Amino acid sequence: MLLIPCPWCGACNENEFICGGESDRKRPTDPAAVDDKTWTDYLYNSTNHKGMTGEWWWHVHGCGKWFTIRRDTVTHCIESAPGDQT
Amino acid sequence: MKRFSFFALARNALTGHRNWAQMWRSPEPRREYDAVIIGGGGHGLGTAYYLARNHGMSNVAVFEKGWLGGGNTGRNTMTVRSNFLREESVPFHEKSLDLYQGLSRELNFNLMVSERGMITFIQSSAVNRIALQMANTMHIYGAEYRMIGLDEVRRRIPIFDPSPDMRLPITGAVYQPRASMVRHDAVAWGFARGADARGVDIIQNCEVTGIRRDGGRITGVETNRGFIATPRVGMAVAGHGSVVAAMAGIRLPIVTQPLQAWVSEPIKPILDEIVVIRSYYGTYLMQSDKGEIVIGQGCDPYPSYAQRGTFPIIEDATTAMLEVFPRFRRLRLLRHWAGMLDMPYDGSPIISRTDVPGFYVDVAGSGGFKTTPAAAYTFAHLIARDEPHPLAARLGLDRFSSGRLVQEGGVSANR
Amino acid sequence: MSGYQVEIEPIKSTALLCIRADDDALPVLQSATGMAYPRKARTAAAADGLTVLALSSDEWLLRSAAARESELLDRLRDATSGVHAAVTVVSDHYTGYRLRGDDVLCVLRQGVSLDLSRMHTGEHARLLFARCGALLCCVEYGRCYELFVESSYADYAALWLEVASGRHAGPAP
Amino acid sequence: MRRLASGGDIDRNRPLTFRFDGRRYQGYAGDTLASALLAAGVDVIGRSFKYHRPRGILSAGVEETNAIVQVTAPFEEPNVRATMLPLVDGLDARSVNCWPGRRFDVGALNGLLAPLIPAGFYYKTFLWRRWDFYARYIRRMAGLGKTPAVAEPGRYERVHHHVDVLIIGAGAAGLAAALAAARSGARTMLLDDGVAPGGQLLSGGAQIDGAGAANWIGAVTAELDGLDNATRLARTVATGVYDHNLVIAVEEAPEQSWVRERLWHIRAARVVLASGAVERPLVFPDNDRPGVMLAGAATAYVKRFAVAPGWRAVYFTNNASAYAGAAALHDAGIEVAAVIDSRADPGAEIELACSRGIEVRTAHAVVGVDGRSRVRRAMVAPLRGGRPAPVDADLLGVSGGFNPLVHLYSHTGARPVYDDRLAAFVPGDMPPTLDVAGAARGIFDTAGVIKDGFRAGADAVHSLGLERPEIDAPPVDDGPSFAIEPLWTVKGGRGKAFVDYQNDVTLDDIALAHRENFRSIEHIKRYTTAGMATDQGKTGNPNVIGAVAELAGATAGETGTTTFRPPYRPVSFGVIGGMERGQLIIPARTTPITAWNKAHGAAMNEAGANFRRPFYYPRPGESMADAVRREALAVRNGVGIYDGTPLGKFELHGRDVPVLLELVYTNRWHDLAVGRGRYGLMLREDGRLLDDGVTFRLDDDRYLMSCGTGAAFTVLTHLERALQTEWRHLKVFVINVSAQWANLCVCGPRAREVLAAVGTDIDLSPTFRFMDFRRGRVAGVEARVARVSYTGELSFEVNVRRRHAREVWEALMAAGAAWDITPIGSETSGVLRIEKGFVAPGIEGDNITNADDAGMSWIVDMSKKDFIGRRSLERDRKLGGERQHVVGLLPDDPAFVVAEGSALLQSGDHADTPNFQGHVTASCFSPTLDRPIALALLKNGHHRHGERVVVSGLQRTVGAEVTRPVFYDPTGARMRA
Repeated sequence: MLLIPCPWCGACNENEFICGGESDRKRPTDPAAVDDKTWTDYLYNSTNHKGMTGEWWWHVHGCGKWFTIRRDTVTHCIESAPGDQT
Repeated sequence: MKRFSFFALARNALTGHRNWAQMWRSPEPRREYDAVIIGGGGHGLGTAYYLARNHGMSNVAVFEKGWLGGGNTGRNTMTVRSNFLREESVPFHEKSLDLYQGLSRELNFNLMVSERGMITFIQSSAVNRIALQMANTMHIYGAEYRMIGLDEVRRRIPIFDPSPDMRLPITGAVYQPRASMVRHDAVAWGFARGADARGVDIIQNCEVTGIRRDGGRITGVETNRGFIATPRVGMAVAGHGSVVAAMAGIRLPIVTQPLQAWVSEPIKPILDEIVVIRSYYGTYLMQSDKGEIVIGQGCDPYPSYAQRGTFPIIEDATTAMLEVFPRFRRLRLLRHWAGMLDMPYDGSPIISRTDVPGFYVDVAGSGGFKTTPAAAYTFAHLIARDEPHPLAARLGLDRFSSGRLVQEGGVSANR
Repeated sequence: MSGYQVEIEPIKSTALLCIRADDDALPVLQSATGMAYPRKARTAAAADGLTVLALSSDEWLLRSAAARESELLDRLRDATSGVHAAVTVVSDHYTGYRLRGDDVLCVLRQGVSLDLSRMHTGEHARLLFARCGALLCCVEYGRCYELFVESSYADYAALWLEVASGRHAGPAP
Repeated sequence: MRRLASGGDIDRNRPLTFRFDGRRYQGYAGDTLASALLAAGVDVIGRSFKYHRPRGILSAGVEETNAIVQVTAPFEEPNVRATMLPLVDGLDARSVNCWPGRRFDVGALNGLLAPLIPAGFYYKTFLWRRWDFYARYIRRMAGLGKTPAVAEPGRYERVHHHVDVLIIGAGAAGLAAALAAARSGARTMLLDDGVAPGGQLLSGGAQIDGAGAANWIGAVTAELDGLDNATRLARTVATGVYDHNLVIAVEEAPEQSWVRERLWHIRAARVVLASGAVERPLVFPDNDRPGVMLAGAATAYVKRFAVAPGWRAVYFTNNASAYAGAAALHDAGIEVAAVIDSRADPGAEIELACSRGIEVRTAHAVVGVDGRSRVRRAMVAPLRGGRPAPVDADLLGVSGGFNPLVHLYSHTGARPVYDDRLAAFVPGDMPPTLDVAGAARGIFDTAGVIKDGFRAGADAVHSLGLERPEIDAPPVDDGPSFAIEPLWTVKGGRGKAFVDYQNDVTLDDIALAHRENFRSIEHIKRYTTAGMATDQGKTGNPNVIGAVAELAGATAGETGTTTFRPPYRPVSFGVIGGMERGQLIIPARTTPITAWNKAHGAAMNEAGANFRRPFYYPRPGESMADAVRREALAVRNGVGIYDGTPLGKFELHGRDVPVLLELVYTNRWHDLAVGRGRYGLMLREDGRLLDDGVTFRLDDDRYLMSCGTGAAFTVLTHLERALQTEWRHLKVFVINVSAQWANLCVCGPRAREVLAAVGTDIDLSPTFRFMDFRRGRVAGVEARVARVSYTGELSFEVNVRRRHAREVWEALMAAGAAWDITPIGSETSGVLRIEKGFVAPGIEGDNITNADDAGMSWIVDMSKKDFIGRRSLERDRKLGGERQHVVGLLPDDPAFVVAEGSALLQSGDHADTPNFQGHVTASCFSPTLDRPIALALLKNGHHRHGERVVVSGLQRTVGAEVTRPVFYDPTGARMRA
């Protein structure tokens, strides 16, 4: 049961949040300008990194904010990543 | 390969079982193979077996970084079924069921394929509609999947005792008679023994650390036991698909998610069917031949390579189980663990060539164990002939660029 | 009598206004409301019958007597027409319960994973309560709490509290 | 009788009667079922799993493998360890896995078959026929206890708890650690699975502070109970350590009478694991006979329960600890014939035996045991080999060393390491927030354990930034220090040497597995099933590892352990399931009209997002079809009413709302006037349908978006993800007001008259156009009325505040009586939807349909530079190819309603040749058109109108004509009236 460090509410149990996936997955600024191969990669593929990786989390039952943390997908050790807070 | 039988058992009993041969050799890896399979689980070992048996390729090696069957093959809930929604899925999973049923005889190794039947409860009109859609699609492909009433449910499951004020009352069920349970470790060992007997080198404690390419084509793999040259590499590494594919510069449409399972202490036989309480967190349970109630649910809600799960998943599924089987309240949880699923975007298996000639991928998806023989059969075909087997023609990576997904669930929900 | 020593009663009508504002709009709102808004998690501010709870970095809940609802709404909406702020009545969106008694924490700890011993009198938090979202307010530590859930979950929350209090449960064998 | 005249922590004034296998016995309060059975001279408790050999009591604690019973009163429960079951009056228990009884068991025939059933035999046979033919019999032999005949009614609880320091195990180390932590003021919790604290101290001989251990235990627990920052729980087992130090523990006897068991989720800043160690048996032929007992357990029965496990004991050990046991039994008046020590020259501990005239044979081993259902003689021979000599005894105390309980330490992913000096696996690297103290770390002398406990407690609080308490460890005089020379297997002798008692795994099985090239310890475990029984190998696993190491010529450390899988000890499903039964398993969300619906006989059904909604309102004698026909015709010809409150409602505030709407919807939104609404289609980024709904512009910068009940949360996620992760510059606030407003929809040609009759100041004339909304009063309350239609008829959605909903609903029903206003259920509105061909993203969407497939290209404005789903739609259009499109179906048979889910085949095809063309998504008998109609997904459907297809259902196959997916009022004139 992860303890997610929400920037506003503090550390709360994982079932108060929804995991929003990899934070290094950037939507192309102008999708119309990208070729199908790039768009297909953005749409379906994942880095799916084994180790420390950036993730979006949404504190849906708390402050309602989306924020990113850096979590090790093997040990589940979490470092909250400043900067991408909203 | 000395054949197993009751007589072989009796013969060896006379000599105190000292003369049994090795199940498989532990050879030193050769420097060069016609094909190398990365991953010594059911899929990898099965692929090697079928390469040798169907395609005459015996100069093949299986590299397993740990011990045979130590990945998801040793961590699943032993269920084999073919109730799926899409026309591309049903024939493929039916083939798996067919192969399983003959596999003990073919491998001369008892996989304990037990045809228990699977009962999925109907608890809402939405579930009823999807069950009908599945039943009809499967009917077209000759797979039986029929609706049954509560009386037949009670007859088949005597311990069925739903609480009177269930939040989602059970109004009936849909039943697949052919769904079976298979002893999971035996699948890996049976294929390993069969492949080894046909000349395949099975190398444990041999981790692939790199894939070497020359002008785009595969030339070999780097391992902790040196460089091995090969023109063809087949990847079947459940849970580490992204990690190994990245060695060949390839990104895959998968996310690694934990799938937990757990067992009760062993009790006398009380449950024959495989039961699915779909509307209560997708909980499913069955009783193994050893007497343990085996239980599982959906994936943990975030990516992880930790091979251990989060406890609320077990709490929710236990609450669900006790709503239908309250007599299990005083049974005890004996052991729980987690496998790692390479969950594809659309939830269906990926058996495919890639942009790198000579590099093929078999990503099992959510139901790796149930597809083991069919995936191995078709993956061997693909590796040997460099063109997909008809049954797996629509399960390639090209389905993502063409938008022809085989939508059986997967991560698409939260994108 | 089996069960924990706790009384559970619905909170009758009270006015609740959801207030959202970015940093530029905040001063406008504070002057229109006539008080400083709290900026730290779990903290609240109160003045002449109004209470403002900080729910997020840009979200507050204004609570007052039911009668003052429309006057407050109009006043705050007019004040913030030029800035990026939102004021909306949510008095009916939430249903509240007051829990009082020596064993109130024995009931709450079954549904709240927050560290209740670190939530002091006057503090509040939005959190997961049993299987739905809720706002929990500590009126008096260890003795009296208020719990607000979305009204569609009101019946569920009432039943959950009833069962958690062990009221009608017979003694274990 | 084996009850000693004095001593033991039992209450001789409270005798308790109990039954075992039907016979009555007597014990005392403070006994366990095991101690009481021993006192009553019961030797055989049950039969082993495979060979059905008679088995007695091996241990005095959680590691028990043999004394497994089925309890039938006061509650029914299978697989109970007799060593952990406190005796209660009226307890009734039965032996397991034997028939007709434990003394004479038919299953013992398996013993004769033994040569034919080595480890893994079942993989090599049963190949002639299908496995199910054999499984019918084999499954009956599996399993120990039986499922209780009746569901146990008890009430369970799950709670959350937070502490600074959690100490697991209240033995010497745990008590010391708790004292150190609590004295620093930290919030401290001490758990122990025993009835009383003390652990090994209770049966050890150590003197603390010049007195027996009990005084020190009493002093420490008294001080802890006096501090309000310390809590202590007895009979509570910590079963697992999970992410970020969440510890799951089960309290098996809570003080509240109405709580059967309580499951604790304990979030601890620091965990100190002081779980101690369990003694390991030795592996020699026939080492499973009743009367073979762990040396420490024999001492425990003497000291804690005043029971003599036997009257003439022999000890067989490879370490120093057994001598103290021999001395304890001797001093209690039990004859100790000899101590057989496999070591050549034991240390000072030998004095304990010699001073009491107990014969010690060094460099010797027990190579066999005589006696089937009770030890009668131990056969002793020099370790190097030689003729065995008998030693008469009815008790054989064995000690092969100690296994530190590193389970919870291993759950964190840390790996235990092998310690040569202790011949045991001890914790290796320590995770940052979990420490291990005492015997669990391989410290076996009492003084050392207490010191290590204080150290761990002080370290824990220090790492939390608190002051280290100054603690002076009490003076302890302990027995001789621990020393061991590992003896993994005793060679020679004919009998079966067991490494796993409960699963009947012998040394020969391990050798067979190794011979067949199962070399990994994980393979050995799975092929032989060693360590997979209900004790999970607590006593046996290290012996397996030792045996494998010897075969492979490697060290135990190199062989390594198998993964430790939670729970540490099995716990009931009842407590894991908690109190959430019946209605609590999933919230039942309601509206103010739900109660009215139930009161008026509505048949309820599960709608989206956990709402319960009326399916239809059957009048007496009406079938569903009758009721739906009546309700549908009422809406088409008169007036109907339904409760649309569960719809999702979000207020969007801010100047950038139109920009957001143009990003999430496929059409234009900049030109929407205040007071107007617009229908919109929302896509996922992969172009599939997400949801559709209407958004109104309430004010300049205030909009109200409504969406499908089932999709509400998905839409909220979609909006918040877009605003907070992608387009973070947009000035938009989203406020959920779903439950603030009730939505009562009056629909049908007479809707206007009903609204007028109920009383409203809103002008209902046609100037109130389709997709307008107006504010005013309805039935005396403030309301917003919108002209939105889901049924295809003229309809007014009356939005009033939730508190007025019931009152306005009843007013509308009263006012509408003149026009026979009819409440309609979701089955009926489903029929009306099909008649209009309104696509439902959750049904026709089927996760594969994009906007074009759904025939909604009319609402897609590709001239917009970007919106979510646009790029994927563009790709789908470019790729073209065969896609499934939404079509209408007119089945040939006017009386047969095709089943939803039926497959569509090329007409002219025989039904069974797999040429899958699509499937029926929604189907009904249309009362308005008086014929069956359906919506379906069909390959290339847009271009096949007028064609015929075969609808292959499970019951029947019929032909049907493909049409446009709208059967009624295609231009929408009625809803725009």
